[in-house]
Amino acid sequence: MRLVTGQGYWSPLVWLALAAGVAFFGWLFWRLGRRTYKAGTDQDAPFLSGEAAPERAHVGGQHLYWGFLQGLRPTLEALRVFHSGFLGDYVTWTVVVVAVALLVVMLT
Amino acid sequence: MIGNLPFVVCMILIGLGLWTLLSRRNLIKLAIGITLIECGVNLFLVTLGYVERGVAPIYTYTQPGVTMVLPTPQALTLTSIVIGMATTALMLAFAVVIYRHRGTLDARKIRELKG
Amino acid sequence: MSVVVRTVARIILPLVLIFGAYVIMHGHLTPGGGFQGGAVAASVVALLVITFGSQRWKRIKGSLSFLEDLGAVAFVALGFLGIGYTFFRNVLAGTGGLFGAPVPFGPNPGWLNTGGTLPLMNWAVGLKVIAGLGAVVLMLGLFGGGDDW
Amino acid sequence: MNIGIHLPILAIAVPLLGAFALPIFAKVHKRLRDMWAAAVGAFTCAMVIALAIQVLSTGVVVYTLGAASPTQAVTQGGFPIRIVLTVDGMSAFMGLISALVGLASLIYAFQFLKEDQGKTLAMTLFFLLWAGMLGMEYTGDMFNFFVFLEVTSIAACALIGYRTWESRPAEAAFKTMALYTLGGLLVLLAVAILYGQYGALNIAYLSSRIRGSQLDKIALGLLLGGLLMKAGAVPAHMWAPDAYGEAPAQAAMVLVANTQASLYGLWRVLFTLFGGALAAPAVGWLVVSLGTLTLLVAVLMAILQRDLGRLIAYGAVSQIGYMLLGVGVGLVALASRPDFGLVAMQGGIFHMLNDAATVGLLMLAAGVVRRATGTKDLTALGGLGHDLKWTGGFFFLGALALAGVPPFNGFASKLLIYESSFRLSPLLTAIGVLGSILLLAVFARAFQGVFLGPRLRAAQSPPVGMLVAMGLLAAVILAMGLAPGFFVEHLVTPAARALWEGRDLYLAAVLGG
Repeated sequence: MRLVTGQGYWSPLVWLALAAGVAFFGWLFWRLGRRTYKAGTDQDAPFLSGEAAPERAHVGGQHLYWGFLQGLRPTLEALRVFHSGFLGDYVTWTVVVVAVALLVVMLT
Repeated sequence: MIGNLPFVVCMILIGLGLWTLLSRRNLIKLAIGITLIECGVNLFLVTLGYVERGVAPIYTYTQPGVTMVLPTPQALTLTSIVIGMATTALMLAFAVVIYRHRGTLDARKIRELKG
Repeated sequence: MSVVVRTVARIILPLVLIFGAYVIMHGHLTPGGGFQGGAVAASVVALLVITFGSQRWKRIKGSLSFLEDLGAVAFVALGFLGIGYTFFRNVLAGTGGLFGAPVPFGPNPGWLNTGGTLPLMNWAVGLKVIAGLGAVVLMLGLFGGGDDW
Repeated sequence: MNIGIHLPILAIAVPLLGAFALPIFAKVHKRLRDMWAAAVGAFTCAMVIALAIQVLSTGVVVYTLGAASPTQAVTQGGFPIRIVLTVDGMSAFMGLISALVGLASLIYAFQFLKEDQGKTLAMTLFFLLWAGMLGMEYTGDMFNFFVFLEVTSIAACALIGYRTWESRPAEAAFKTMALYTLGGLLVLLAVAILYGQYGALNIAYLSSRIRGSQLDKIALGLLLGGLLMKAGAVPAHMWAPDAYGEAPAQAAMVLVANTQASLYGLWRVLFTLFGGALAAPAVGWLVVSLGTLTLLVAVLMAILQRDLGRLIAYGAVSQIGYMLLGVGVGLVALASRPDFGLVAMQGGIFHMLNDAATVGLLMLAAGVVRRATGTKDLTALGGLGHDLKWTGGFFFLGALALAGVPPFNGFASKLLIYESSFRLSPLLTAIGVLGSILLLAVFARAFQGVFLGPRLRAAQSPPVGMLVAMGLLAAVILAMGLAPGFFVEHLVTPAARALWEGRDLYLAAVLGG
C-alpha cells in the first residue's frame, strides 16, 4: 500500500484514517446542534443576500470565478487570442516547436 | 556537389509545401501543400536508395555483375504514397463536408472552434 | 460528356482493367503489385464517373465497400496462414502447390507460378485498392452533387 | 500452435482482422456484429495482459515476423534483416493502458452509438485505431512506427469527423488531419535521414550505431518536433481541444490514449534510440519547459471554456504537461543525478495510466450528459445530478482524481513528480502545484454547473452498459488510489527502469549477445 517517494512515503490508509477522524468530529459537532429545523416551512426557502431568491435560481458554471477572471483578464484575453482557431496559426506554431527543438538539439 | 542536387530539390519541395501551408487559406490548397511536403519526403527516400548506374532491382532479369539500386527505400516510398493517398482523400472529403455546411473554403472563416 | 468521350471511354475501359490486372498479377516478378495495379484499375471508376456522371453508379457503392472489406480480411487472413511458424511466414513458397513452384536460379523471364503467398496477398491488396479507391472517387463525385459536366 | 510465443503479433493482428471483418458481419446481422466486436475486444485484452505478464516475468520479448520461428535471430552477419516487434517493460505498460481504455470504450460504445448514425463505421474505425496504437507500442522498427502512427492518425481523424451531419466535427477533423499529417511527415523525414546514414530501420541496431553526428541531431530534432506536436505540447497543442471536444465520447478517450502512444514514441526515441549519444540535459530542459508551459496554459484556457467537452479537453492537455514534466526531469537527471531521476520517471509514467483512466471517465460522463440533454454548453446545463446520480458521482470522482486530491491516484503520481522536480528546481514544483489547484477550481466549477442546482430539465438516465464502462474505470481509479505502492512497484517501476537503464537489455535482446 505504501508509496515510497525517495524522501518519504505516502500511504492513503493513514490519510483515510485521518479523514475518518475528522468526519467523526464533524458528526459530533452536528449532533450537538439545535434540532429546530423543519422541512417544508419558511426555513427551507432559498435566500440570496437576504432577499428571497426565485425558485429556480442556479449559479451557472461560467459565473463562479467572476472576480478571479476579472483580475487575470489581460492574460486570459491574450491566451484567448492566441487560440485563434485559424489553421495557419496551428501550422505556424507547430513549425515553431520543430524549429526550437532543432535549435536546442543542434546547439548542444 | 552535383550529386547533392536531388536532395536540394527535395528540400525545396518541402519548403514550398510549408510555404503553401503557412500562406494560403483555401482548404484545398492546404491539402495541396501537405501533398507537396509528402512528395518532397518521398523523393528524398527514393534518392537515398539510388546507386550510381544502378538498374531496377529485379533479380530474375539482371545479368551477373550489374549493380542494382536498393529496393528497401522504394518499398518505404510506396508505403508512404499509399498512406498519403489515404490522408489526402480524407482531407478532401472533410473539405467537402465543411463546404456543404459553411458554404466557404476560407480557413480564416472556418473558426467556429476557437478560444 | 460528349459522344466522342463516351465512345473512347468505352473502348479504353477494358484495356485499362486488363493492364491493372496485369500489374497486380505480376507483382511478385516485376515492378508493380497490389496497390499500383489497384490504382490503375480504380481509374476506371474515375473514368466512369467523369464520363457518365456519378449518380448513375450510386448503387454500386455498397458492393464496393463490401469488396474492400473482403480484400482486407483476405490480406490479414493470409498473414495468419503462416502462424504455424510466424505471422506473415511464406508457407506456400516452394511447396509445389498453388504459386509454389521453386524459383530457378539465375536470369530467367520470371515464372508466374512462384512466390507462395505473395501473389495471393497482391490480389487481396489489389481487390481492396480497386474497391476502396473506387469508392473514394465515387463518393467525392457524389458529394459534389453535379452530375453531368 | 503454441499461442504463448505469438502474443505480440496476435495483439495487433486480431483487432486489425476484427476491424475489417466487422462490416461483413454487420451485413449479416447487427447482433452478430456486436458479438464479434465483443469477442475480438476480449481476446485482444487477454493477449495484452498475458504479454504483460510474460514481459514482466521474463524480460524483453522479441518477435521476428516472417521467420521460421518467432525467436529466430534478427541479424545476419551483424545486420538486421527482418521486421521485429520488441516488447519491453515500457511497451507492455503502454499496452495495458491501451487495453484498459479500449475495453472501456468498447463497452460504452455498444449502447452509446446509434444504429442509424454509423455505428458499424465507428466500431470499425475504433478497432483500427486500437490496432494502430498497440502497433506503435510494440514495434521495434522505426518505419513500422511511422506506419502505425499514420494508421492511428487516419483512424482518429475519421472518428472525429464521422458525424458529417454536424459542421463542427468536420472542422476539427480537417485541422487535426492537417497537423497529424505534417507531424507524421516530419517523423518520416527523420526516419529517412537515419536510414540514409545507417541503412537499417531497426531501433536496436540504429541505437547501437548512432554516434551523434550532425544528421543524427537533425533527425532527433525532427522526431522531437513531430512527436511533441502529436502529443499535444503547448504551443502546438491547438488541435487537441478541437479534436477531444468534438469527437464522440467513446472516441475522445481513445484519442487520449493515442496521444499517450505518441508520448511513448517520444520516450522511446529519447531514451532508447538516442540513449547512447544524446546531450541529455539540454533536451531534458526543453521537455521540462514545454511541460510546465503546457500545464499552465492549458489550465488557464480550461477556466475560460463554456463547453464541457472543450473544458475536459484542456484538462487532458494539461495532464500531458505533467507527464512531460516528470519524464523531462528524469531526462535531465539521467546523466548526473540518478538519486531522484528514477522517481521522477515513475511519477511521469504512473501519471500516464492515471490520466488515461481519469480523463476517460470524465469524457464518458460528458458523453452521458450530451446524450441526455443534447448539449454540452455549460450555460445551458444544470441540476442534472437529480436524474443522473451515478454519472454525477463518476464525474465527481474523476474530477477529484484528475485534480490530484488525496487519496486518489492523481495525487500519488503528482506527489512523485513534485518531490523529484523539487530537487531539480523548486519553481517547477510551484508551477505544478498551481496547475493542480487551478484544475481543481475548473472541475469544481464544471461539476457545480452541470450536476448541482435545481432541476432545470428532465434527463434520461444512461443504459447499464455505459454505466458499466464508467464503473470499470472508476474501480481502476479507486484501486490505484488506495494501493499506489502496489501498482508502482509491479507495473510502473519495470516500465521506468526499461527506459532508465534498460537500453542495453533492449539492444541485447534484439541484436543478440
